[in-house]
Amino acid sequence: MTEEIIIAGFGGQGVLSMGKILAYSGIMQDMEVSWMPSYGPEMRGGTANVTVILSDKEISSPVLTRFDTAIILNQQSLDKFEQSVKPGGILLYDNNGISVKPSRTDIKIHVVEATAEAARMGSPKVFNMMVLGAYLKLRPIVTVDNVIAGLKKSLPARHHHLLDENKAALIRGMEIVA
Amino acid sequence: MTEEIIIAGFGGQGVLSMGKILAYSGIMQDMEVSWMPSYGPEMRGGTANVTVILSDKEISSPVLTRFDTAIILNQQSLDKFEQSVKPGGILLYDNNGISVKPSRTDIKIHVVEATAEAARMGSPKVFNMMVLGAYLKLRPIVTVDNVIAGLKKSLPARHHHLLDENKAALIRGMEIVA
Amino acid sequence: MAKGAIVVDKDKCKGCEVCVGACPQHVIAMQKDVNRKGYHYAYMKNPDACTGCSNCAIVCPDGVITVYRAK
Amino acid sequence: MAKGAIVVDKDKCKGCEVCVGACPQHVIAMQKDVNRKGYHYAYMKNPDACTGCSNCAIVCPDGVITVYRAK
Amino acid sequence: MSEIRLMKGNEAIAEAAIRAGCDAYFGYPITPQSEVMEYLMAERPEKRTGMIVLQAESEVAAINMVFGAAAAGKRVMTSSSSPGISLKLEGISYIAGADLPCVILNVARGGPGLGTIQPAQSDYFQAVKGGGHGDYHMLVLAPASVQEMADHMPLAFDLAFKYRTPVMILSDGVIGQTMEKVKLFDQMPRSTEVPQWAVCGNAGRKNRIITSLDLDPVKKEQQNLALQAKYQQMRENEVRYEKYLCDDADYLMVAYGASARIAKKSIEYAREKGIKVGLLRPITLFPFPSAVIAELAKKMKGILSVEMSAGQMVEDVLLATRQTPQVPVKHFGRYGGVVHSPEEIFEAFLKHFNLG
Amino acid sequence: MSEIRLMKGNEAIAEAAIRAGCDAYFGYPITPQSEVMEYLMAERPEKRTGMIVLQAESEVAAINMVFGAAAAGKRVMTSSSSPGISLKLEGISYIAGADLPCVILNVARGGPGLGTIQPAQSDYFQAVKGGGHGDYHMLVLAPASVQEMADHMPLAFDLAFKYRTPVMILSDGVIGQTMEKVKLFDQMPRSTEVPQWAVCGNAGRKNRIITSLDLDPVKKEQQNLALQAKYQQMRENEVRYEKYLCDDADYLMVAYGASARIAKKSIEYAREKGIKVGLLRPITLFPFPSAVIAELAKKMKGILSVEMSAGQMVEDVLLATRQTPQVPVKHFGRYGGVVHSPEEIFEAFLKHFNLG
Amino acid sequence: MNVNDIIKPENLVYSKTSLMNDRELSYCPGCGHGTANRLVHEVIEEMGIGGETIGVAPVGCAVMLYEFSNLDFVQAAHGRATAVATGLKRVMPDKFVFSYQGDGDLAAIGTGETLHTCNRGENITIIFINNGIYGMTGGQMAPTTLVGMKTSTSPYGRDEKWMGSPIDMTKLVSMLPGTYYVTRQAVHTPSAVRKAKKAIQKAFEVQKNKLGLSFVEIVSNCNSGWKMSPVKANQWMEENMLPYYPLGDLKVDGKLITK
Amino acid sequence: MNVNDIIKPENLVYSKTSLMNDRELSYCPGCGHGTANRLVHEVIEEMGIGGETIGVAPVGCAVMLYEFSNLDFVQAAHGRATAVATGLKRVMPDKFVFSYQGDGDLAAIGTGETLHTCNRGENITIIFINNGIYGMTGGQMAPTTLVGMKTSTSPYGRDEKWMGSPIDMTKLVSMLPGTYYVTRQAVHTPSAVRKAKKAIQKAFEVQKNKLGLSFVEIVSNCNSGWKMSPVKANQWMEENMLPYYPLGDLKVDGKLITK
Ligand SMILES: Cc1ncc(C[n+]2csc(CCOP(=O)(O)OP(=O)(O)O)c2C)c(N)n1
Ligand SMILES: Cc1ncc(C[n+]2csc(CCOP(=O)(O)OP(=O)(O)O)c2C)c(N)n1
Ligand code: SF4
Ligand code: SF4
Ligand code: SF4
Ligand code: SF4
Ligand code: SF4
Ligand code: SF4
Ligand SMILES: [Mg+2]
Ligand SMILES: [Mg+2]
Repeated sequence: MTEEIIIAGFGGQGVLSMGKILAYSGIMQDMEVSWMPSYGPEMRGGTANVTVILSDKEISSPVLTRFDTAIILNQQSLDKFEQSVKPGGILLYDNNGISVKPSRTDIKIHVVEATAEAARMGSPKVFNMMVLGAYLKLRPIVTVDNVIAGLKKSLPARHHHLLDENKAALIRGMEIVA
Repeated sequence: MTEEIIIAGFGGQGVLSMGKILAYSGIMQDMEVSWMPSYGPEMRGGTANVTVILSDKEISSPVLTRFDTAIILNQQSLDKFEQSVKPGGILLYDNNGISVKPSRTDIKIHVVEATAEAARMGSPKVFNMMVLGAYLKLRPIVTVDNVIAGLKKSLPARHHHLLDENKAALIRGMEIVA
Repeated sequence: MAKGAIVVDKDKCKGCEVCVGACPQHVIAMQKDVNRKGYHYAYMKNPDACTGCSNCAIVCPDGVITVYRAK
Repeated sequence: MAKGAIVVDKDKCKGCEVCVGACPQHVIAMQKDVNRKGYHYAYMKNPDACTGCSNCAIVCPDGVITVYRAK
Repeated sequence: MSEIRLMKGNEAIAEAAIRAGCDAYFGYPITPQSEVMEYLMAERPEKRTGMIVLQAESEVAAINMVFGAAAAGKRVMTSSSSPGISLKLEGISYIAGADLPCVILNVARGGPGLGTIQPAQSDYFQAVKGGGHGDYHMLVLAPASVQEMADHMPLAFDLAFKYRTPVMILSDGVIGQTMEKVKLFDQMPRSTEVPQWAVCGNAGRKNRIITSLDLDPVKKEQQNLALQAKYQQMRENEVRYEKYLCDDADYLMVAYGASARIAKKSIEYAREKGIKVGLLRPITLFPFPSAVIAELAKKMKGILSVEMSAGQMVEDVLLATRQTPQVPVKHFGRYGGVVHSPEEIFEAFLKHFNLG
Repeated sequence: MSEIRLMKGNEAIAEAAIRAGCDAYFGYPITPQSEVMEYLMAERPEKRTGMIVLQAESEVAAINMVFGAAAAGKRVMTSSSSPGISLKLEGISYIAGADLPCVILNVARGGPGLGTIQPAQSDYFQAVKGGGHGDYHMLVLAPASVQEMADHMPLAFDLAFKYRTPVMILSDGVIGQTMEKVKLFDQMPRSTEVPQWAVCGNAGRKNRIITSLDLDPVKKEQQNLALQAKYQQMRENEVRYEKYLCDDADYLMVAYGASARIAKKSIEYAREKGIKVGLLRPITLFPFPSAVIAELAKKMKGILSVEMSAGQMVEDVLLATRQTPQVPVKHFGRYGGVVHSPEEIFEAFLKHFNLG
Repeated sequence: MNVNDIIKPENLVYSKTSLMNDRELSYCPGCGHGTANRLVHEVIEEMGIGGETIGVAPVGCAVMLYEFSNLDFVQAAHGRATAVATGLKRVMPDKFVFSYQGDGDLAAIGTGETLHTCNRGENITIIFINNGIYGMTGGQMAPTTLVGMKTSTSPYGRDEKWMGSPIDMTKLVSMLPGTYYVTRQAVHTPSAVRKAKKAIQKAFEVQKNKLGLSFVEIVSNCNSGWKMSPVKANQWMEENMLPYYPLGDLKVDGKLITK
Repeated sequence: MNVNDIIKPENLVYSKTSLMNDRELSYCPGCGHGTANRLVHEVIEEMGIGGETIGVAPVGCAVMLYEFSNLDFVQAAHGRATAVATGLKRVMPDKFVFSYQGDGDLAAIGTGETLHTCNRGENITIIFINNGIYGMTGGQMAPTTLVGMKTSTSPYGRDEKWMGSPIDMTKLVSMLPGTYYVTRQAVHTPSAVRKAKKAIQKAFEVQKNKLGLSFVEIVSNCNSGWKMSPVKANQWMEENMLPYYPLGDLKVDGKLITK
């Protein structure tokens, strides 16, 4: 099983760390993983994206232009990556700030109101975990426990008190995905 | 006609300028010329040599290892270049400071006591012109007038009063070569 | 009554808040709303106090404030 | 009478004459002769005056002067 | 016990440097490789192993600090990206000319000039033919994964010391920035041995001189001949490569580093369509695996050199296949910071060999 | 009226620069080419033509001053020798990447490292393949006489401006230091025209930008493609070479610069012995005269690449003769500052082709 | 008076200089580069020399400066802006040439070019943005980084024993006979901006009158690199940077100011 | 007393240091390099640290220094001696490391390395031979060439309008907190030699005590480059160089000497 994912949004939305948590979780499950970010001068804000691959065999190219799943966090990224999803693949997006919705019919399109829900829960920062939860609902390639373990690995110890909050967001994301 | 010459001696003996004067004279007579010095960090004293070629046709290599004529001004250069004279060629040397004389029998060996004679004439600086005179006696490839014209070209105007002295040395060199 | 007024180019404001502290009259505050780039942007919260002194504009790193003063 | 003496390594002397002026006793002069490298070399022209002060030796760029002083 | 981590290529190589017993790192920031020094600084290797990490005032200073520490017989390295490597070339030529060992990492980006900060492989000629002056070569390793970024580090030091030569690890922005699972080897001790040739104060022995100068060209030629003999030994003993699906292949792709990974994916596409394509991935770019390519060429219908450059390695492929002039050798690359996709490699492959 | 003088190659090229209407020279001393700047300084060209001559604090500064003056649309040049050229490579890559014209003279010496100050041709790869980072080339001229040192100067500027490219004149210590008769062309006027692309203050027009940067790799690739198109044009239009006794030749020597002169002498020896050898002398090293060599190769029994290097140009000869694999291509060279003699070239020739 | 009555063309007292275009600046929110960019353009516009001015932008966060400018520009290699400016100025002595450089650029890799350009007294203007860090490459230590300051390559704070003290390049160049006007300014408050602008103006006037090299340091924040909000960063700058890099003229009319 | 009675081993008061070998120095007659070479070796011998010392010789007339020395040596690229010395010292902090550099090397191409090595306060010793010219390459202008001085690249005399003023690198480095001992000496007279030797000794003692960077300039003649006899050259140096480059300590114990 190989899952090829693109995660894209604004810089600052936690795109890269979502990918990292996924990759960590993959390792927990003894999978091969690859995480390739778009990179650039730090300050230029703008968009960020990361290609994440999880597989039970050796990964050939970390560079992809077509994906099984696209996880999209803003309009620009939606415009850019909608066409990159393989037929039959998944496009999952957070609907905050999305004015032009995806239109393809040959892929499975899902939406998650994570920004809004996270704000409602009073912790807007965990919105990306919520999106991740939504994704895992659709594609349970790694277990929630491993995601939390992965998160723990990627967080410095002083932030470990946030783990519970993140787990809650993850699970909430699984619930609200549509 | 092509004449391939090596001139070699101490730095400071005017080796390079002798070569230059020869080359200038060659130009005066519409010949092709080439003057290739050994070069190095200025201060390292030691030996200096220059390969001069005069020819009535295009000159191929400015770099040579065998010569029609070797003009030698010290022992080290004699040791180094005696074997480089082509059979039948000329080896002309100033005998000042020469302890081990040339020994080849298949070349024409000539000696000129230029250092001593120039000192006797009270102008030790023109000794190299005397050697040049000796050479021209043996190999009149350029005329004395052209040598003087060549010398004039290579001397800055403020030194032109030295021309007569140099011409005298040139002619004296022709007389004393043995 | 106001003698001055500023216009903030809402879409280009980056919400840095440098202008806020630079205004001697405490005219400027940040909007709750965000602009297209996701930044809260500056606006005249207290327009009556503006003297048109331009302090805010000259410190705005992005040069997105235009200042007017009644003659 | 001399209290000091110098030995110049004749073959390594480069005839720069720096030692000549450095000697407070005017001991040193240059030979008419040249050495193997073609340089006139330094020698004690006035050996009786040498005090063994080493001035000449420490300024000799080529370090070719050795100095002795009677105890 | 070996340890599994998720790391960027740049981080893995930095961690591997510490574990390989590297004595010193001197560098200057430049994207996309600044993580190397940042990782080292954060790790405080001077506490872990005594390794020195110093940020130099420039790339030129950094390579000359490397020169100094290498002269002391230490395991020393630097890293940079394309424009920074250009600045190091005089120093690299000196290091080669003085027969010193060291490791230089180039996480290459698009050029020429300031270019872009995106990945590229257009420094191949510079690395392999000798970008600096004079007849020298570096031994050049081309890792294609984060794992190899780590594993090439001790290998690079071993080769550097075996041949007393600068070793370049020629990577690119993809490999440097991508995170993968990496199995880290255990900490190796830093060497306490002072090599026979190293300067370290001459108590009790004849003094030692580290130099690339000989004003006498005949002696300098001797040193050059010794260099050439080293290179010949490398050609005989150090060629490294990976063969992938070559046994039944009718066509061959040649690609290194990130390009090799991407080419593999395009070979998956080809194989799905029943076209038998194999990959020869040079792991050493100098010495180049010419013999194995020459051998493979004999049974191929066509060879495609895939590089993120306008065509550099393809010349070495052409040179390697001189005895099979009938086999077409083609080049495909994107460049200036554009990374080719598996799809476009596959399409280019079809087009070049009229398999449309 | 043209004027005849006896000059060193270094002096001839300096005088030719003044006469070619060069606007500015920026350089740093290094043997064996310091006479270039010395001659210019003594000539006070600012009085003769208004040409600026400035001694920079380093080679790096010099090439970047060249970059600045070239950006202004001026005819500008620098000169150095091998280690100094290595230092200029970042700047050269920038100049290529920004599509600027300039002339760079390398009077090459033995390497690697500090090497010797004696003549060499071991910077061929650096000059021709692109020693700096990124996919760029310089147009490379290789004068073989003092006359060509002079004549290549206006040619170099014309080509630099025609293609907006750095042009390298790759010479060596022999050609730089040798005096020969030279016929100097008349003074040409300095250009008063400001090219369309040059920066000079934007009064009355859109502003102009000179840059080699594009953070967007797709755009940077466009610039790269335009560069490659230029190089293709050069290959089609600018190949220059000299054929010497090739018509009846059974064997071919390929040699440039000083080596070509020396090889000619060795061909005299061969001809005396009745062996028919010809010489192909590339005058442009990039673009390389591959087609003519390929054509000549067809009727040769053997080809010898003669270079003062351990074997660099020979790769381009091998690439050129890919369709005639049966014709042996050999290399002979001395290096590290040793200049081969006509005799040893001849002997090597005999040995390589078993004509002993 | 109503706001809308005030906002009329005839009441305009301040708007962005027309020598800059409408493109959004690429700097982080609150970065001093934007203000410094603008001041330089304002001065050039007010002096009416935009048509005779060439800017030189080396690598650093301001590398794209030319994207926001209507001036002719040359993008220079890291550290080499003053060499490029020298080349430009020597062949066009009657044009205005300025470089706009960061502290990494001017005081680390470009040290040689900076000192020698200043020493030659090239008749150009150097604008030097000292934010104590390598902004563009993600916040590494610069030669001007304060002792104890944390950056990505001094994650435990700059240790002067290991890395030396922060270098005061402006003071050093003021010691050279070639510099004619040397000053240190900031742009974080309205009054600092006004002074900085006067200094930049003076610098270009020195160039206009061919008096020699003028050098304007601007101490600025790099809030991203410092990992602070822009407002905090300016505060921190005032409290920490300015004591070490005190504002004011260092050399006027070719004479050192001794305090 | 008879000369031959004096010349006895027991009467020996001065002979060339045994840390130098017997090879003939490659310098021109009367060149100060020879004396400076010797002083450095004498000090190292007297301190008994020859077995723990590594010298760095960059390009310049002293490039072959290692040929005359019994010390370990590294030959460095032009201008990079202090970077090489930094590399050596950082990996061998307990050894003595010194560089021996010309003015072209240290003050032109090596400006960046010089300043930053000094600024980092590397615990090394820099010996800086200022002869106002590029000796090795045949007498071109150096950054330290005096105004009006003729060289092969300033054949009509250095014009400070065009080329700037002679740069006083020693003064500049004394301004940096990283330097601990900075002095300027000469070796053209016996008393100058004695002072210079003391200074070099002090410099190595600073290094021994790990106090920071010590920097010894030696103003010297390049009689070949200046086209004078050695004796004339020393005279000219005294009359022309020393007023511009006055001898004496510039910084002692980390404190600037103010005169
Ligand atoms: C030769 C070279 N080395 C390194 C770099 C990477 N680089 C780009 S900008 C920069 C430093 C930026 O810092 P600074 O000059 O202070 O400018 P800032 O971004 O802080 O304004 C560096 C190291 C480069 N582009 N070229
Ligand atoms: C990169 C490089 N540039 C230039 C040179 C040529 N070069 C050798 S020594 C030297 C300058 C020598 O002057 P200085 O440092 O003052 O030493 P001196 O000979 O006067 O003692 C130069 C320019 C070189 N070897 N390498
Ligand atoms: S113009 Fe002055 S008073 Fe008005 S908002 Fe700006 S700073 Fe405040
Ligand atoms: S200073 Fe400018 S960019 Fe910052 S908040 Fe105010 S208006 Fe917006
Ligand atoms: S030792 Fe003193 S007195 Fe004797 S020769 Fe030397 S300088 Fe003169
Ligand atoms: S100083 Fe030394 S080299 Fe010079 S003349 Fe005296 S003894 Fe000879
Ligand atoms: S990184 Fe720093 S210097 Fe660069 S734009 Fe952002 S705040 Fe400004
Ligand atoms: S050239 Fe000058 S510095 Fe060099 S050895 Fe001769 S006198 Fe000394
Ligand atoms: Mg900065
Ligand atoms: Mg000097």
